[in-house]
This record gives sequence, structure tokens and C-alpha cells, in this order.
Amino acid sequence: MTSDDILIGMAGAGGDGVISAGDSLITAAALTGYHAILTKSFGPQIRGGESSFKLRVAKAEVFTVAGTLDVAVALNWDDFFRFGAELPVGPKTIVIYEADHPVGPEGPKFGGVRPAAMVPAPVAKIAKEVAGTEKAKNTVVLGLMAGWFGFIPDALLTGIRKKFSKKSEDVLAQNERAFLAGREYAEAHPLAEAQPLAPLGTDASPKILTDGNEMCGAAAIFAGCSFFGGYPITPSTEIMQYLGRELWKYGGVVFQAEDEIAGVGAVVGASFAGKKAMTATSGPGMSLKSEILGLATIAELPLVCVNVQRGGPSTGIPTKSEQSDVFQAAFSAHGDAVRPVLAPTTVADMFATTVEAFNIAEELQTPVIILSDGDIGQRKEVVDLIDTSRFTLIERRKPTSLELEHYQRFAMTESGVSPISEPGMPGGNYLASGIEHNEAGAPTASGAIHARMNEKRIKKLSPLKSRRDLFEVFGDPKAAIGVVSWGSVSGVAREGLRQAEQLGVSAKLLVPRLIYPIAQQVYDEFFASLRGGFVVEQSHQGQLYRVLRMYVDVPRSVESWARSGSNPFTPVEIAERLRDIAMAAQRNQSGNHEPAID
Amino acid sequence: MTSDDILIGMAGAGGDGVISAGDSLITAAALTGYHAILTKSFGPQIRGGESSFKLRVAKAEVFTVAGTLDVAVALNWDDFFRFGAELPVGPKTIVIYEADHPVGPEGPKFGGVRPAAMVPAPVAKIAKEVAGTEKAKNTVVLGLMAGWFGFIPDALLTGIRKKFSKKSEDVLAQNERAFLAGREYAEAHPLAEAQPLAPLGTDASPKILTDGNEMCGAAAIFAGCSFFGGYPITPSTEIMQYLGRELWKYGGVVFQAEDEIAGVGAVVGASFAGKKAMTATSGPGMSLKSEILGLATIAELPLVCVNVQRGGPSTGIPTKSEQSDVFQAAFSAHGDAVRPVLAPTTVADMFATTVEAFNIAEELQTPVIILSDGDIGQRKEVVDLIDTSRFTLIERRKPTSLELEHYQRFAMTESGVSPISEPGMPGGNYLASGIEHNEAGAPTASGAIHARMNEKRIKKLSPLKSRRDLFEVFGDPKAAIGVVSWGSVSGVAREGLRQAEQLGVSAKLLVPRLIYPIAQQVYDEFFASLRGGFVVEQSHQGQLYRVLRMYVDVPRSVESWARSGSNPFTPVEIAERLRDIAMAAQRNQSGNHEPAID
Amino acid sequence: MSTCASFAVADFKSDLKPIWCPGCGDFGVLQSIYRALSAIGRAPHEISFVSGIGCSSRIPGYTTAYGFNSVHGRALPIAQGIKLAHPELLVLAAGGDGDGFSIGGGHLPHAIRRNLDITYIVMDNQIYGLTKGQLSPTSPRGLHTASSVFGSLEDPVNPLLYVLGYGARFVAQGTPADMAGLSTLIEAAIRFKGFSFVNVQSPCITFGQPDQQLKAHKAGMTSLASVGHDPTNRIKAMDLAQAYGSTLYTGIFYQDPDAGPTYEEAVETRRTQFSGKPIVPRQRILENFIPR
Amino acid sequence: MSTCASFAVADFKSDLKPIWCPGCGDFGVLQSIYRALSAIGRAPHEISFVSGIGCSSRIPGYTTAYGFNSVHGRALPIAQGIKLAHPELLVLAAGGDGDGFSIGGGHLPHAIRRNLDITYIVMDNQIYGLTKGQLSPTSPRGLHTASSVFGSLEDPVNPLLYVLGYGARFVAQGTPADMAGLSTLIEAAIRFKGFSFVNVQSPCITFGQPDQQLKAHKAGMTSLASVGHDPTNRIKAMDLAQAYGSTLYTGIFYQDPDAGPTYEEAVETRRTQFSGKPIVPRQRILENFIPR
Ligand SMILES: Cc1ncc(C[n+]2csc(CCOP(=O)(O)OP(=O)(O)O)c2C)c(N)n1
Ligand SMILES: Cc1ncc(C[n+]2csc(CCOP(=O)(O)OP(=O)(O)O)c2C)c(N)n1
Ligand code: SF4
Ligand code: SF4
Ligand SMILES: [Mg+2]
Ligand SMILES: [Mg+2]
Repeated sequence: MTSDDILIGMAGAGGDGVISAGDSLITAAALTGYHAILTKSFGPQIRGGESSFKLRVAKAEVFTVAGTLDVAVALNWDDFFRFGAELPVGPKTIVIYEADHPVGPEGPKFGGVRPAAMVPAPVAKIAKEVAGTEKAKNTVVLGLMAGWFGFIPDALLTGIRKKFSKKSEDVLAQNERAFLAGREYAEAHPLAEAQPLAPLGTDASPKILTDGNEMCGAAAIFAGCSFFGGYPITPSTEIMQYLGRELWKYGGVVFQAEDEIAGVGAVVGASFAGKKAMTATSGPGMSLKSEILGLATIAELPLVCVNVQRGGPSTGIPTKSEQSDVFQAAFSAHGDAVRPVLAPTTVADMFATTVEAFNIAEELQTPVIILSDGDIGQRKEVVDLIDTSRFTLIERRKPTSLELEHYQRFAMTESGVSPISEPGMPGGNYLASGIEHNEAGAPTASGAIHARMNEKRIKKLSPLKSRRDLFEVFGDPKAAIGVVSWGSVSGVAREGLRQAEQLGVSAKLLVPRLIYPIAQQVYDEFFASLRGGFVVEQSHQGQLYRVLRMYVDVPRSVESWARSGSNPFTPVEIAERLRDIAMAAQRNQSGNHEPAID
Repeated sequence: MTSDDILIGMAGAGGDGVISAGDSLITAAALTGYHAILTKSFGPQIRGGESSFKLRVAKAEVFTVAGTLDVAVALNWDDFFRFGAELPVGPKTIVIYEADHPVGPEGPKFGGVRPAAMVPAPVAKIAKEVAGTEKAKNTVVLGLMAGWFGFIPDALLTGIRKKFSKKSEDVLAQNERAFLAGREYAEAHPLAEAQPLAPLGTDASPKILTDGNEMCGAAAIFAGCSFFGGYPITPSTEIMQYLGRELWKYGGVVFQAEDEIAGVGAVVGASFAGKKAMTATSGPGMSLKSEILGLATIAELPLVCVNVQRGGPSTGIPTKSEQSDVFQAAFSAHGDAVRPVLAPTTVADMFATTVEAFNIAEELQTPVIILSDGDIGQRKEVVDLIDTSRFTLIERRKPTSLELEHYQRFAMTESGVSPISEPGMPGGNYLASGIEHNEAGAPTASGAIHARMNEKRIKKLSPLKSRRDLFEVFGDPKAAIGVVSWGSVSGVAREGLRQAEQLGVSAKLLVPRLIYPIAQQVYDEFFASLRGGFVVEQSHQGQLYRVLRMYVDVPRSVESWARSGSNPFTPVEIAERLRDIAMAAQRNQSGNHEPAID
Repeated sequence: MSTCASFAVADFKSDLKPIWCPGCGDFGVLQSIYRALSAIGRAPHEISFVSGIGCSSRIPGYTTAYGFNSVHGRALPIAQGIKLAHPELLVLAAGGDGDGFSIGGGHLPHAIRRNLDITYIVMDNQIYGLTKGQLSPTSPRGLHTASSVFGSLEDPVNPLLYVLGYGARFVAQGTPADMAGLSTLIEAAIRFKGFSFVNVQSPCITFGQPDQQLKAHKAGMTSLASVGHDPTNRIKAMDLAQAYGSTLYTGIFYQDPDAGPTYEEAVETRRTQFSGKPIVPRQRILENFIPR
Repeated sequence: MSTCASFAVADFKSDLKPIWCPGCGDFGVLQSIYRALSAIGRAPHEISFVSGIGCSSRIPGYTTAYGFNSVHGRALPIAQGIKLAHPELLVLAAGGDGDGFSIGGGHLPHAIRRNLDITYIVMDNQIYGLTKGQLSPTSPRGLHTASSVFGSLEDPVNPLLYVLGYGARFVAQGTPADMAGLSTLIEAAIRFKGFSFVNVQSPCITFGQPDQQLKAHKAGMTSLASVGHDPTNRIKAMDLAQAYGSTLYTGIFYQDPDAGPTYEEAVETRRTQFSGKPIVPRQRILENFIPR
């Protein structure tokens, strides 16, 4: 039997080359045309500590590596178990382990489960024998994967050749030998339990290999961003680093500022000067940027601010994904400052979301926050090449020469959006400021003007609430059971929905890309058919659920299912909860469901 | 006929001594034992621009100067009208104006209304005649007030004597003459329309003259605060300035930092070192403090942070009060960081609220935000002397010597509050940090610990939600019509409720001092009897209303009545809206009321 | 992009009437800026003038330039963003001593080491004017203010010495008591290619010290030229800068004779590095991610 | 409040195992701090050790002092709050070059001019370690890092020169390549009454420049004593500080021979000003508001 979908987890000590093996595997998947997701995890050390990866390779699009492993590879047990729940072994898992670290008759304790098979493999021995060095252990593992799981041997071999082509002939040859030896070992020791990866048809669409942070940077360039100002912070730094390699080539500037305040300050300056501009950070940086984001709101200056969320509060858990900055994204500014908040749903969607963010920022002259998360930002994915011809780019509304005759920067208009000039444009001269101002930009303390200006700044965002294209509904639109989910967790929910459907449960899923302002109607419609469901998200408080309640009459039967970061949801859990709700609803038409988990 | 309650407004040019007249009047009221409120308003200039005051003097407690003037004094029309709606003249207003600035037969246009009387008074002429200088104009006006409105002549005269006692004999004599001449002029030109201030009985309780910012500072000292760190910003600066004069005397330190971040940083340091500590600021400063406030939450360090709200967003309108920082107060931190937010209801209540804030901070080891507003912070009031013996002060829970044996700073306890040590205490040594940590304080990335710690930090605040003493209900607790109001606006609502009752409307008012977390039960109970009502507040979005909805099923018939700052509500408006709702409810039992204003 | 037309002082004057106190030093600074700009000859729309918050920070609004009265302490980050986004603009930044040396003090060394062609004018009145008279970072030790009724406990900062230490290539000081001199300094600062800093002793008549007003300046100011200072000598400049707070030196403390490349020039060089190289057009940028 | 018992290096060592990369310079700094503290002889619970965020900022957790690993750039404000609240404590602050000179750079001049008795140790590795190798404010111009793949376009800051310009009364530099020297410096800094600053060239073995590692330090460092430097000469110290980035001088650049009063002493004086004066007890503070 073959498999369309394999989830592999591997762990080892620093220097075991675990990460490099993961990279090789996903590159091979990409070269061949499979879909894939790779996540990496490290001990607290900056360098030299234990490391692990999880890799999922599949024929169809997949959205998460959460869930029980199909294949677990332990180069040593101590390091493997350091990752605990991150590498879950279940009754269907094939565990391959370094034969140098044997297990007793009982086997290691995987929280009480017995894996499908425990397979010792003399990885170090083979490496030393054929390559003369234990450094080749990871390459031996690649060979084992190729042999046992049909794991794209040709692409792997090509990859190894490319990777070591700049090293000495010797090293290249050693690694080729290690790979082939691993494969031969596997072939010589067939594994009854293994379900090799099914070969792809010929219709595999072209793929790209990337991550959410890179997609953000690439989308910024695509959208015409020419200025990036920022300050390093995990897990957003790669956006600045990507742009630092690429944006220059497109005539832009990347400015590493002295802190996050200066970073977004420079972005506001660049925007005032007429350019599309972006900054990126994570929670602590968002906190520091609050004041200048408020300035951008009242000065009606477009900009995009990316928050790649990590575990909070404060420094929190920088390396773990969380979705706990919704409140902050929507509400950190003082005063009545409303700003759009978008969230990508997948790595690939980060491209579209970023383009959308620029469009909204420029069209509505507002800062736009992108709430990405560490998971989307940093996990590597193989996804279909995105057709960029489907995107329209929006440029800001410059004043006409007629409008420049008696130019009023903050003129009241039907839409609330005023024509915006920029330095260098004769006749467009005006005073931008954080002080409340009249239509001409002159400071004022008038209550009447203040009320009108607040109204203008908020009203201009209303069209967003009708942007149904910023929402996706999956499953049966008439289903009585529904889920709302967003960001990286929405991928888990999509798979959960799929699994629930396989269990015979009819349900639906709403995934918003527009997080704020709340599109009340969209939710009302989604909730209308529901007799049960939940809003599932990775935060302790269930922040999106709470923000929904501010504007939407969320039915009582739709509950919050919230969980702090560093505790991933799995598709199975979601499917099971959907099934439970379905069963409870059957038993009790009134649908008053007591949640199994909360 | 006499009056129990007089509202006076006066305006003039810079140098006319308008502000000084207002100060003299309220001091006289205080010395005599009346209740009084004084607000001041200035043109945009730092100095030398037009200025005005509104003063209300009454026998009973009063809460606002909003509403139509009983007496308007215009030293010149240009400056008077510069204050526009801030000095509203109505059909019952007696307008006294400088005879040097005569009005035509039509009189000036007060938005179409005809005042009860237009009374020219030769103020400048009298001043020059009796004092030899126009500088005495304001003293002449005091005399007029004394003569026409029975305005506490003795106290005023004493006040004048005190005020000028340090100046030359001449100046004192001039001003005495000016006062007496004004009074004589008034007596010689009786004013039929005037209803003089009714004399007080002998039962006037002892009074203090103060403002909200001073009450905050005084309460901090009372509560045992020994460290203040801050940075000047309107309208909160006076808290730092008051403490700068007083806290030293009580052994404390006032630290003017280089910015708001350093200000709250030093406060966190002082708190870590075991002291009760406070910072104060307004919107822009709050934005800057977000990051360190989040640190205080995760490090579980007590501190009090006062936000004297002003018009936002950004620099906004610094001199005008607003209530638009609720979202920020509750939600500016990244991550799942919940912190208590309190709001004072009156100037006097700022004392109690600040003491409460220290108690909550110390007991629950959390930052507490006080959402004051420009109105409460800066208006002067004569209020009853507060009996401080009714306050209990809470000190933080230090570890016992037993607990110090295996000290765990973040030990899991029933309440979620752990014993807290401080430098200098042997055996209590620990690592405070913004990183997620285990019970001992060691950094961790564990999802299990993170979830437990989030739970602990949020659970420990739960008792607040049962603190009914942080809520006041006025009016008939069974009424079918109700209002929720907070901060300075709650005073307007109290008077509105009183007026509505006079109109025969039965209604009730809920005033929360605990703004966040939301005490769901308290609201549920309040809403239970309602068939109509509103949440009235001074922000464009109606922020408290929205935050309520997050946790409470606010009945549909309870609407948000929100208005941007610099546009005060008046008691009359509130009373009328209550009456309208009552009438609509009578007409239509279902109570689907269309609001008159929104 | 520079224009040929010439511009009079009036061309730089906006319709907003200054709301400074009568007698505030900032009036003279504003006049000097008008004069310097008219001498420079760039059109108002080619000028961008950024400030923070404070009495002094109101200044851009009184000019016809593209003004930005931003938030407290952030004039320099914003000005740098503008200059990098649009290098042909003439970019001015201005603000108070609190704005520049207290809340914004962390941005100054970095602006200087980057060396963008921006002129930064601080109206140093040793007080917080807008918030009505609190201690500023340049207030002398012991000063009694609204926030230090018993006297300040700290030494003041020395802005001249600091910026010289930061490696600033153009450092000058002036006073509106000598408006001709001040406008010449500002003009020189603007003409200097690179970051230029002008500290203006601009008295606050309302909250400032009585002995620091224009009259006292007129009596006490000493031109650096008159003491024979060579403005290419940084160490000597630092030595003279020590007198900050006692002697009011006016003129150019330091001017780098061979100002290096500015940051925006380095940026331009960086960009040209790629011109001619085969670069995937931005519409096809995703092709860069196809594994090969 | 100082204790009589004596404390060994081991008494300052906590249970947390450092997670620095093997070979990181910070190990040596930690050792030197242990040694200096044991020489000082204050009990761990009388010491408060504050840092920001960074690899280096993890250091308080490895000691038994009351530690505070705060947020990026804010060690000094927090340290000042601690010291003012509790002046008898021995207060140390520490962190990286990014923490201290970039995001936290605005706090340094003010901490110095206030002159609290705090010792501030910067582990200067010319790189952002924790975030994996971006440009730091002390990175040399042209440096290629993860965030400057084509080379940095900015001059670095010169921390030694800056703090001398800020008027710091104790300024030293050391390297863990000379651990004996470094612990002596840290001890002297702690003993100095007033704000003391120790810049430690603490190599990042993972992301730092290969020619800035301990071995190179050992070979190239020059003790200030060996060049006959008189640490009471601030101007000479500034001159030598110019060599930052080229010559690695170790030792004391400047130590004020007659350190003035510290801020906390001034605070104490201020307080005693009121002792004996009739002050309404705090329980009756509201009586101050009764008009008379
Ligand atoms: C973040 C923030 N903090 C504080 C303030 C209040 N504030 C406005 S101007 C100012 C200082 C003014 O002093 P300075 O910069 O010297 O300018 P000046 O008014 O003296 O010209 C302060 C503290 C603010 N607007 N924003
Ligand atoms: C507000 C904020 N911005 C950014 C970061 C991310 N960050 C953590 S440490 C660091 C810099 C580390 O460099 P340095 O201070 O030199 O310390 P090192 O790691 O080199 O010892 C950065 C940018 C953060 N934690 N908080
Ligand atoms: S307060 Fe001072 S600085 Fe402000 S306008 Fe008046 S004189 Fe000028
Ligand atoms: S990354 Fe550099 S600074 Fe950080 S622990 Fe490793 S060697 Fe030290
Ligand atoms: Mg100033
Ligand atoms: Mg560093």
C-alpha cells in the first residue's frame, strides 16, 4: 500500500545535521512537485543544542504538521524526548532509531502508546563505514527514507550533489555513498509496516518553496513597496532580511533603525513622502510602535505593519507561535483610532494578504496591520506557484490639478478619503500632524470638527465590511455546525473539517482574512444556520471570539475554544469536537452543548 | 426668589484676570461651605490669549458645569464668542457685559436665543475710577456678583485681602475699593431677573478645595506610595507636580524621567524593590508605556498607572477631556495580558479610586490602570472633606520564613497570588523576567507551563468581578429604563437622572468604577429589569459599550450613546432622552426605541 | 529638481498665525529660517519640514513647506524616512530641547552616524514650554521649575558636546538675539552636504530663566570667530562646547572640511550596484522561489 | 546593611545552566562578575542585577542575586528605580551592545548625568547575538551580516567616547580574554561611588567577526596602564577612546578622583530637608486641602 500523505519527525543532537536533513527532504519534495510543510524546533541554546523537524509531504495541499507522526526518527533518545509533545508518537507510528542507542524489551515510553514498529538502524555505523565520518549520519537517514518510504530518491540525490558541489570532491563522494548505503540498507531490510509515498501523476503544477516571512517580503516588492524600516525580532526578522537581500534590487531602501519606534517613524516619513512603505515586528515591537501607528491614523498616512505573533505577554515565548495579539492589533492606540487588521491563512496566502494590505492602506490612507504568526512566518512550505496576474494594485488617490487650486488635504468627501499630495508636488503643500485638524490641516480644538474628523476617519473604512472576498467558507454552507478559525490555526481547522466530513459530520468553516473591523453581516449570515460550533484560536482568552462579540450577536451555542500558544491544536481534535457537537445536537435539539475541552 | 444652584460663565482677553476671578469665587464658595465646580478654558496660545471659566456653586453636591449658564459675563464680545458652545447662553441666562462694548438693538446672536436679560455694566470705567487701573476689572466683577447674586460678599472680601496682602498697601486698597464699588453699583442697579444664591444653613460640613490630579497624588501618599516616575504631559502633569511638592516630605522620591518608557521602567524597578509605586500620563504616554506595562503583568509586579484621558487619537486635543482610551487601557499589551482598569467618578472619588488601585495592585500583584479624564483631573471642586479612616490599606503578600525555605516566586496557589519577596530579603532571591517562566522563575518554552501561567495570571483577577462596592446604582433599582455611565460623564448622568425623575421618569443609573475586567453579573442584574436605556460616554465609538458586549449579553434595547470629546453631554439631554425612551416604551411595550441622537 | 525662480521671505510664510507667547525666542528662529530658505532658493513644495511636539515644534506649520508636526521626540526618524524616500527634497527637522535631547535623545546619535543630508534645528530654551514649565534636560542643576520646586538634582546634558562626540560633521549654535547671524548659520547648515545640527538658544519668555532672555543674549554672546576658533578642529570645538550653559558661543563649532558620502548617496551607490544585473521583474518575483 | 560573612564564587552561581554557545565571551564575563562580587563581599540577596534582552542579558539568571531579565533596552531605567527605592542595595545593570546603545541608547546619557551608584556592564560583541546575527550599532561600517548582506552603510557608535562625553565618572574597558583584569575592573567599578560603565569586548563566537575572538583579543589588547594613561584625565581618555574599533585598550579610561554626590545622596539630602518640619501625617493629608 502507498500513502498520499506522510508526516515525518526527526530529532538529534546539535551537529547531527537534523535540520539539514529536513531541508534536503523538503527541497526534494518541491523539486518533484509534492506539497510539503516543514517546521523546525530547537532547544533554548542559540547554537549547538538539540534540534528537530517535522515534515509533511503530500500529493494534495496540506495545512499543518500538527498530529501524530507517521515516521519518527530518533538519532538519540534524550534529544528526541526533549521535544516531548512536539513529536507525538502514536499507535501507527514507525519509529526508526539509531541502533547505537538500543531500547530495552519494553521499549521507550511514548506516553503509554505502542508504536506500529520499532526499527533500529545502524546509522552511525553506516556513516562511518562508507563516509568515514559520523557527520554523514543525516545523509544516511535520507537514504533510509528513500528506501523505506519511496521518498523521492532522484531528487534527493540531485539535491545532495548540488549541496556539496562547492565542497571538495571527497565530501561529495562521501555523501553520495552515505545516501546510497542508507538506501541499500533499507532495501535489504524491508519494513512491512511502511506505506511508501505514492508517486505523483504528471499533472503536478509548478511549485515554489518558501515561508510566510519571505512571501510577505516578496509581496511587498510586488505591490510596489519601496521602503522598509524595521528592527530585528523573532519571528519576524526574516522579513527584513529577505528585503535586505532583495528590495535594493528593485530600487527600494531597507532601513534597520535603532529601535521599533524609529523603524515605524521612518516608514511614516517615507509614506508622507509618497512611497509605499512597510515595517515588520512581533509583540514587543508592536507595543513600542503604538504611538506612531496612532499618528499614522490621524495623519491618514498609508503604511503596512506586520506583526508575526509569538507567545506573549512581554518577551513571552519568542520561538512559539500564538494568536494573542488580536486585542492589541485592533485596540492599542489611544483615542478613537480604528485601523484594518488582516491575517493570512497559509504561507501562500501571506502573499495575497500582504498585497491586499498595501491596497487597503493606499486606497483608504490608513495603517494596516497584518497579524501573521510564528507558524506561518517561519514554516517552510511547498506551494503552488501563485499567478500574480490576478492581483490589481491600488495607488493612492493624488489630487487633481483642480483640487490643487484650493487644496485641502483632509477635505470631506463622500467616501471619507481625501486626495493626498506629497512633498515635491507644487500646490499640495500642507501640514501633516497628530493634532486634531480641520480640512486644511490647521490645528483645532473644536468639538464639532473633532467629531466630523473622527467620523471621516472611521467611515472611510466601512467598505471593508462588505469585502466578502476577505472571507472564505468551507464545507456545507447550510450546515448546522460551524467553526470560525483564523491565521495558521485555520489550516488545522480546514483539515479538521475534512476529517469530520469523513466521520460523516456535516459542518462548515469560516476563515476571515479581515480580522478588524468586524464584518458583522458576514458573521450573521454564517451563524444564521448554526445550532452549535466554536471559534477556535491559539490564545488563552480567545481574543477573536471576544472581538466578534463586540459587534456581532454570536449565538450562545457558538463557543470560544481557546488555548495558549506552544500547545498546538490538531485536526483530529477539531474533527472530534465537531462530531461531539453533532451528536449532542442530535440528542438535544436545543443544542445546549457542554464543551468537552475548554 | 433665591437659588440653590448658580452657574456662571465669564470670558475676557488675556490680562483681564478672568481666571483669577474664577479662582477667587470658588475659594469664597469653599470658605463658606458651598459645593462648587470650576473649569477653565483657554485659547490655543500658551500665554496672553483669551480665557474663560465656568463656575457652579450650589448648596448640594453637583457634578458638572455642563448646561446653560445662569449668568454670563462678557468682558468683550470677541473673546466671549471665541468659546462658542463652551459658554451656552439660553433663555434664562442673565448676560452681563462690559458697557464699553455696547450691543445694537438686536443684541448679539446667541444662536437664536434671547437671554433673560442683557445687562451692560461699566466695569472698566468703575475700575479706572476707583482703582486707577483697568487691572482691577476682575475685582469689580466680583463686586457685581456679590451685589446681584448675593455671592458670599464676606468671603470674597476676605479672599481679596489675603490675595493682595503680599502686594503693596496701595494695590490692596485699590482692590478693596474696586470690589466695594462693584457691589455698590449692583445694589444701585437692582436686577429683577437675578435669583441670588440662597444662604447656607449652619450644617455645612467641612469642605476641601481641590482637583482630581491633586486627589490622585494625595491618595498615593495616603496609600503609602513612595516612588513616582513620570514625564510631563497635559492633562496629567499636575499629578507629578503635586507629588514633586509633597512626596519628598513623606520620604518618597519623585523621578522625572527622560521619557514615559523610562518613567514606568523606574516604577517597575521600584516595585521590584518592594515599594508601592506609581506613574501618570495621558494617551501618547500610555502608548509608549505599553511594553513595560506588559512586563509588569508577566513579572507580576504591582504598580499604578494613571491615564488622565484627553482627546485622541495621537496628539489629538490635549486640552479637552475624552473617554476614548478604554480599548487601550484594557488591550494595549500584546499577549494574553489582563490588567484591572479603574475609573474615578468625581474629583473626590479620585481619592478613593487611587487608594483602591494601590490596594488591588498590591494584593493581586498586577499593574492597575486608572482611567481618569481631563475633566476630573483638572477641574477644581469644593467637596466634603473625606474621612480617610474608612479606608483599609493592603500590603503585598510577603513570603513567610517557611515559604522562603524553598522559595518559588511564582508558586501556584489557590488564589493565583504567590508570595513576593524583594531584594534585601535573604532566601527570597529570584529572577524576575518578561520571559515565560516556571514557578521558580526559570525561563521556559513549555506549552504546558505557559498555559498554567496564563491561567494563574488571569484567574487571580477574578475576585474583582464580585466587588460590588466598585459599582454604584442610583435611582430606582427596579426601573425599566437604565443608563450606564462612567468617569466624569457619570456626574452628568447623575444629574440627568435627577432631572428625569423630576420629569416623572423612573430610571436608574449604573456607574462602574471597575472598568475591566468586566463584572458580568453586575451588569446582568442591572440589565435584567430594563426595557430601554443606553450606555453614555465621551468617545466616538462608545468604547465601554463595546467592551461590555465582549462579556455581557447587553440587551438590544440598551444602546450606545457616544460622542467625541470636546462636545460635552448635558444633564438636560440625558433627562430628555430618558423621558423619550420612557414615552416610547409606554407606546410600544416591546421597547424598540429609535434614538433621537446618535 | 531645484527651481530657478527665486523666493522671497513671504513665500515661506503660511497663513497660520503663530500662537507663541509675545516675546518668545521662536519668532526670531522662524524669521531666520524664512531668510535662510529664501537665500537657498528652493521652492516651498520641495522642502519638507518635520518636528516633534512642543512650542518650538509648531514651527513647520508657520511655513509653506510640506510640514509634519509629528509626535514628541520623533522628528528625526520621520525626517530620515522622508529623505531616504525622496532624496531630492530639502529636509529640515526641528524641535525643542525636551523633544530632541530627552524623549528623542536616543535617535540623535544614529541620525548623526548615518549622516543623511538633513538640517536639525533645536530651539533650546532649557525648559518644557508647551507643558508649562517643567525641567528640561538642558535645565541647569538646581533649577526650580514646576516639576522641581525644590531644585533639580541632575546635571544638564550638553547637546553641543554630545553631537560632537557622535561625530556630527556640522555643529553650530545661534540665538535669535542675532537674527542675521542665525539665518547665516541656518543657511550654512542647509548648504552643508550631510547631517547638520544647529542649537539655537531660543528663550522662553514665559517659563524660562530671566537671565536667559534675548537681552542677556545680546549682551553676553561671543562669536566663535571672535575667539579665533578654527571650525575644522573637532577637539577644540569640544573644548569650547564645554562652556555650554556658561558662555553663549555663536557660530560654527565644527564643519567637516571634507564631508564624506551621505547615507542617501551610499544607498544610491548600493542601488546602482544592481542596475544592469539580470533581475526578475517584480511582477514575476515569485519565480525566485521555484526550487532548482 | 552590609554583611560580615564572606562569599565565595560559588555563592553567586545559580542553578540555571547557561545556554550560551560554547566559546561565547559571555562565559568569561560571568566568571569575572562572580569573582568581583566575591571580592566585594556583599551577600547575594543584597544585590540586584538587571538586564534587558539579548544573549548577554541572560546573565542575571546565572547569578544568585535578585535578578531582573527585563525587556529590550530598559535595564537602566529599571535599575535606577531599584536604586532609588532601595539605595542600600548593590545594583548592577548589564546587557548587549544593541540593548544598551541602540534601543536603549536614549537612557544612557540620563543615567549618567543623574549619577546613581550603579555599575553598568555592556557585553559588546558588535552583533545581535540572540536574534542570530544582525547589524549592531557597534558593527563596523561595511560589515556583512544577516541584515546587511551587502555591507553596512553606517559608521558605528563609539560607546567609550559617548559615555565620556556624557560626563561619566568611571569608564573602563575589558575583555574576557583577560579574566583577571576584567574582574578587577568590575570590582573597581562596583567600588566606585557613582555611575560606572564597563564596556566588555565579549566575542560572539557564532555570529561575530572571526578576527574579534578571544584569541585575537589576547594577542592585540593593550592595557591603558602600559601606555601610561592617567585615568584622571578625561580629555586624554577621550582621545584614547577614539581608537575604539581599532585598538583594544583595556583598563580604566577615566575615573573621577573626586566623585561628586550621587543622585541618591541628593535625594537623601532633599528628604532630610523636611525632617523636623511640621508635616501633616499622611493619614490626615487631606487637611492640606481645607481652604484657609
Ligand atoms: C509622548 C508624549 N509625551 C509627552 C508629551 C507632552 N509634551 C508635549 S511638548 C513637551 C515638552 C516640551 O518641551 P520642549 O521639547 O523643550 O519644547 P518647547 O515647548 O520648550 O519648545 C511635552 C513633555 C507629549 N505630547 N507626548
Ligand atoms: C522591543 C524588542 N525589540 C526587539 C527584540 C528582539 N531582540 C532581542 S535581543 C536583540 C538584540 C540582541 O543584541 P544585543 O543587545 O547586542 O545582545 P547580544 O545578544 O548580542 O548579547 C533583539 C533585537 C526584543 N526582544 N524586544
Ligand atoms: S511658553 Fe515659552 S517657548 Fe512656549 S511659546 Fe511661550 S515663550 Fe515660547
Ligand atoms: S550567539 Fe553569540 S552572543 Fe549569543 S550565546 Fe552564541 S556566541 Fe554568545
Ligand atoms: Mg524647551
Ligand atoms: Mg550584541
